[in-house]
Amino acid sequence: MTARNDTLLWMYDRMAMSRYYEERIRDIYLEGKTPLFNMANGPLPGEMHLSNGQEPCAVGVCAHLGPEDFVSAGHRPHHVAIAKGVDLPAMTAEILGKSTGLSAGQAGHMHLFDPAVNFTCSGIIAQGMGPAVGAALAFKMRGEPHVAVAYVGEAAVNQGAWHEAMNLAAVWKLPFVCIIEDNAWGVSVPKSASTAVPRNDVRAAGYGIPGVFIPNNDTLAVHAAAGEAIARARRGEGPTLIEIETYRLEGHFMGDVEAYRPEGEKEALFAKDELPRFRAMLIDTGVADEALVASIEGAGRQRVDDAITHSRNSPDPVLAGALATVFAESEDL
Amino acid sequence: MTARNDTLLWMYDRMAMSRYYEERIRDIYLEGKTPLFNMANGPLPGEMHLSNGQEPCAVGVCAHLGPEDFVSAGHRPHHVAIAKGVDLPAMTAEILGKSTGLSAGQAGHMHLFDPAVNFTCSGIIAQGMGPAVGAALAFKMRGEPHVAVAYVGEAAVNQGAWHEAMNLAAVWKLPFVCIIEDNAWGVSVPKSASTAVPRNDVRAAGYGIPGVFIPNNDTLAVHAAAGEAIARARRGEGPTLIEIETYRLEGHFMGDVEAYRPEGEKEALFAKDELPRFRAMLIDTGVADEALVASIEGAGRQRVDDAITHSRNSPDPVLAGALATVFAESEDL
Amino acid sequence: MTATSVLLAPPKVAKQRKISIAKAITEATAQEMRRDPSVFVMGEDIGAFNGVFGMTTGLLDEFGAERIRDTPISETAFIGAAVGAAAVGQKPIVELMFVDFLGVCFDAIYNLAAKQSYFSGGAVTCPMVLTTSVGGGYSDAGQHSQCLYATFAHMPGMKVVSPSNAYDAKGLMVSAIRDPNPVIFMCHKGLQGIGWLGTVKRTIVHVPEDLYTIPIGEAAVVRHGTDVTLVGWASTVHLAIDAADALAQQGVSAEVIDIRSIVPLDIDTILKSVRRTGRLVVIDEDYANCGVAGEIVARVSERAFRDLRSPPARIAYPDMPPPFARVLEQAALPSAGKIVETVMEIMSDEQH
Amino acid sequence: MTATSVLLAPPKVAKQRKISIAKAITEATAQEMRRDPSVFVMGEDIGAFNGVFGMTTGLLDEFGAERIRDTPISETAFIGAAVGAAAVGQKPIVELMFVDFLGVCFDAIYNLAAKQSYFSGGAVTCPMVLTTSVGGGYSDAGQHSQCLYATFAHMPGMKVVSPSNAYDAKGLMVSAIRDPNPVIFMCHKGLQGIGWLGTVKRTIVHVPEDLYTIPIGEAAVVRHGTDVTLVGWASTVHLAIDAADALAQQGVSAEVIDIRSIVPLDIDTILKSVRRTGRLVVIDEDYANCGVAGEIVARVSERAFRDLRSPPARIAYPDMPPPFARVLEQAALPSAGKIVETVMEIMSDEQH
Ligand SMILES: Cc1ncc(C[n+]2csc(CCOP(=O)(O)OP(=O)(O)O)c2C)c(N)n1
Ligand SMILES: Cc1ncc(C[n+]2csc(CCOP(=O)(O)OP(=O)(O)O)c2C)c(N)n1
Ligand SMILES: [Mg+2]
Ligand SMILES: [Mg+2]
Repeated sequence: MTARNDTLLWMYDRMAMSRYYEERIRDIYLEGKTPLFNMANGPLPGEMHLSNGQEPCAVGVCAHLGPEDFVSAGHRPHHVAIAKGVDLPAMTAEILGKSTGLSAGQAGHMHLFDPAVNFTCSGIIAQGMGPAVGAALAFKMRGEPHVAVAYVGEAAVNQGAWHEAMNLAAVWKLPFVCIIEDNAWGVSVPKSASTAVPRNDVRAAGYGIPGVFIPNNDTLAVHAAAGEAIARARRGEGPTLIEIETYRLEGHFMGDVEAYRPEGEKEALFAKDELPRFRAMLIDTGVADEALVASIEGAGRQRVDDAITHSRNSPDPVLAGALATVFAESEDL
Repeated sequence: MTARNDTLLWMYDRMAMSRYYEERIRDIYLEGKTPLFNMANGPLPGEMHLSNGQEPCAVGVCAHLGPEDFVSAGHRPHHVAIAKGVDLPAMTAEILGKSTGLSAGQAGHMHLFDPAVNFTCSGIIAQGMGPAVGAALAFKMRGEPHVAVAYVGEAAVNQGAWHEAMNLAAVWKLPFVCIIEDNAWGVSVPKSASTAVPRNDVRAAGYGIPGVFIPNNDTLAVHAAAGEAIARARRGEGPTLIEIETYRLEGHFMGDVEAYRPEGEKEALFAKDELPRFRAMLIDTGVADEALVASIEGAGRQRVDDAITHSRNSPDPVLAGALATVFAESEDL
Repeated sequence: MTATSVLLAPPKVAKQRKISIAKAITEATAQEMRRDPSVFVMGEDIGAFNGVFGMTTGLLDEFGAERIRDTPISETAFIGAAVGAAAVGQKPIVELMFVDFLGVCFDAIYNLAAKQSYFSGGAVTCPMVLTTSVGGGYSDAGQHSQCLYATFAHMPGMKVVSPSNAYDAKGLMVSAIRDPNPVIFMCHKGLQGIGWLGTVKRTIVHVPEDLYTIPIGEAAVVRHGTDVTLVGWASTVHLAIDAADALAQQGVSAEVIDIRSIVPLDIDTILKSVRRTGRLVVIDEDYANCGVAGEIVARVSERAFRDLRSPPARIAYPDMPPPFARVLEQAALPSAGKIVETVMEIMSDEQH
Repeated sequence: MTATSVLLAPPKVAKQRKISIAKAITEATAQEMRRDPSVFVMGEDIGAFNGVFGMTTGLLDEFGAERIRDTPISETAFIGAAVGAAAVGQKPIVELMFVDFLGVCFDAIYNLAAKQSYFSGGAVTCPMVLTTSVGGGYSDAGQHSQCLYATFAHMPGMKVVSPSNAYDAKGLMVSAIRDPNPVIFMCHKGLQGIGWLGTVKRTIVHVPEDLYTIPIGEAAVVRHGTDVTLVGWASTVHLAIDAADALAQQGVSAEVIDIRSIVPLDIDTILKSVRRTGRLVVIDEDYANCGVAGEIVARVSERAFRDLRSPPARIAYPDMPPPFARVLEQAALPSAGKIVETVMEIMSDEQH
């Protein structure tokens, strides 16, 4: 499946916006955290997992999805949320803990829920798998043409939940796609130390489904493979597993000094960064000229800046509101 | 690896003893449970999972193991316990809930622990995997030549614990063997409805280890494959997965009326029963004559009968004793 | 308003339709499935096997394998799947065969199901029912006899119910299915009325064929009394009734409350009773430490301290795994005898 | 015999060697590993990363990757493996990075580790330590800020400790490693003294270099007082001390008890104190419902009922997932202010 020009531009738009988003979040995160780094301080406390470098995994897949299609992400969800079309101001306000957030600041950056585009999250490794498989089941039972996609990291594949959900999706032939973002590291543990096989696509054989490996963080290859997998799922032919070799350009979380990385690795990753590569490709192949690309970038930045301003200006939430949503109101039975 | 004659006789001894054991247990279990079946009644209350038909899986593997080698079994453990050499009177007294039992009747038939032969059990599906892998780890760390074997049913393979433990054993190259007893059913659910692939040996590829499938409940084939796997493990070359097609000749538990079985299936299984087949083979090939086989059978029956008599005559346990073992006594620090 | 249990006031109908808890739950499920196409059932052996605890008898025939789904032994996956299905509008009923197995799937329950509404600020609900079987008494040993009520109750975001009779079971099941929140529906095996176990006769009561609901979070008075309040649920309600009978012989008038819902807990009904009787004994088949009985004792002590005439008391499972041997298990379980003893003890304490 | 906390009576030594809880635990682990070759550590990011909570800093260099083992994200497998390794004579220390993750591996903990001794009639022990991090206060939201003390305490067969200062941390860790039972070692992140979070200064105390033990199951008096007994552990001990300071200003003398061990619980030390003060307030950062605080309130109400002058009280986490937004989380957490308020409230209750 070759991407059309508007798709290529859309993918670049979301990749660039996502990258800028993470840069702004990083800056806000660092506010108030110096000189002595303390995660509890500043306008954006807590853990923060940035997705810089992994944008191809998000846009190459989400380019094929509509708002009804279901996506579950994990602890590193921003790029996927942006590609899936999660409401940007509400997402940002959530990340900043404001009352205008997706859940009024109750949930934070690892728990972004946006029912308008069927997006969910869990901070527990691999626990987005079950819900995505369940959404796929619902679609199949209702005869709807939608698909469900779960994003996990390469290290999450060794979690029992992953295996159970893969088997369930396969034995029930559900419209489900599992995207494995292989950024080579689970925090400080390299894939070779955590995973008995070099590539997780071989594990697809254990479920009798297609397995695909995409090297080199290649947006177009992701787009093509995801297109096939999603079309297959919509045709009722069951799940696919796609592992994407991608690059984590930041620490595992903000504050990670990455002493575990071999020397030079980080620089090599930046040299292979897909964002400028993809930008150059757009121009080289005549899909866009410099001005169009710049205007896309500008518009994306504006959206991000607006979302952040909106969030900064939003009021704090109050405890009574949070307490009121622990249980959903039971309607009259 | 061809089995020596004494091994063949030992395997027959244990298979025949195990079969007779289960028959006696079944009879005792049924005492006091008629006319209205109530699991709570009789001298042997609670759930009871018999292993009739699955003896080849036990003896073909345990023939290669010594007392130091570790075995974990599940909810259907009698045949494996007998093949591993668990103390028969103590095991029987445990199953009958007597003070002379392995744990003084505290644990029951799903929780047989015999440290003298490194045998353990868990009634939670696939949860024997972790402990076996841990024992294998201990052996490796200490430079000991022992191996650890975990028994699971074919349905247990879809449990997360199974996957995690397989990967862990493989990535750490531990002396571990996973035996999957494929009796085609997980209670009432056929393998085809629970498992996305027809045979679990293909799942070995997901861990980069050898996977073997043994059709037809064939004791000699089990013996050969297990011999190779265990030798490989002892050589430090890592784990193996062996799936054995076997037959469950009783209901899932006592009281199961097996309405879910297709008509004629049960009769077909009995026709393929390995026990008489193996017996005939011993005689046909001249390994033993009728008299020798009969004397083996007789001796086994005697051991079983003695164990049962011993257990029946043993006193009941008391609560204070049970309470005293919830925590092990802390020695002086 | 405190409700009255059907155990205290059986309905006056000409034709009694007495059924077991298992049948009542199955009936509630079938009727709701007919009404609402988004309701479906998932779990191990719930199809051809009818559920190990008889929760789905006959449903496969009526609704087919799409809506009565046998699952692999993959509790994390299928309970997680229920959460996702619920997020997009289905109403799954999922069965965790024995509560003792929660350890292989608890994250899907307390970190996914129970927090979906909260994490989404109420935008995404989780209308699912998790049915599970609890309790011992039939020698099923340490991994198949636990109650673990408190393990669920400790975690916010899920409702927890446990019926003592078929009438309550049906009404609570209908409420649970219609509730937008995850409801943990805990069935005591000794009350269920299934083919392979006996049941307490008193659980088998008249159950109207028509659909009705019992509000989750409302306790019921099972017996009126003036001297002591006995609080129980599921199995322990029946022990309390037996104890109340025995106590009456000794001139002690015991009030018995069936809380029915563990979360939310109708503490007001308990407080009102204790304010009258001045004495409290809570009976719990779950482990004592950090259990529901302790929670009730604590809440009453905090809120009705000056109304208590004797120290509040509880009878719970000792902090040990359920023993296999019948003699051991029976000694460990709460019993009517232990209740009588405890009541006598706290009443005698007042003399000192 | 009631012990005295180092927080009340700092040792009189010439050269103070003040270190954090994280360092104290690491030191205990290293010293035991030198002494006993069967001790080893497994967990996620405990090698090159030194443990996310600094529990293993430097140990990889000294002991190598065989004994300081980074694991895959497979908690069920590696905790289960610890049980098996312990069964054959090793002494594993396993780290569950955040306690919030217990849902993916709880079975290995409560059905395997905690029941190994019981199921084997004492023949097979389970000498393992499960270290884990608990607690919030730094906006790590609903799946990374829970305490879940009671979730462990409710299940029989494991010991549970949670230190409030570095001295206790080292002594308890040595005891935990040497204990033949599974010990859940719960470290509050806000006290740990790690690189990426602040800590309460009071946790950093003199820690002797030599090996020593603190008995598991012995509470310590942190402050003497006569009017009210404040009971806490880990983080809440420090809140109680702050509250006691504030109460002193208002003429109320508060006794503060650090239980240190949640299981076994040294209820005698608490009872002895309450019998003197007549008042009890328990402070718990874990969810209120069926929590440890409720358990302590219940036990004291049952056993020292006539000694209580006011209703016993507890301050716990509201029954809601930990909120992310700082304002919400801070409002939900227990605090010295809430303690003072509660003490004043129960004391004023006596007037009525
Ligand atoms: C069950 C569970 N165990 C451990 C963690 C802690 N943790 C958070 S992210 C992470 C590493 C995940 O690695 P990977 O899946 O490769 O995703 P990446 O961070 O590389 O994007 C770990 C161990 C968790 N959140 N949940
Ligand atoms: C985690 C868990 N889920 C469910 C069960 C209930 N259960 C006990 S045995 C069994 C079927 C197991 O099938 P299989 O693994 O094939 O073994 P078999 O009974 O055929 O020997 C089930 C579902 C359990 N014990 N543990
Ligand atoms: Mg990764
Ligand atoms: Mg089977």
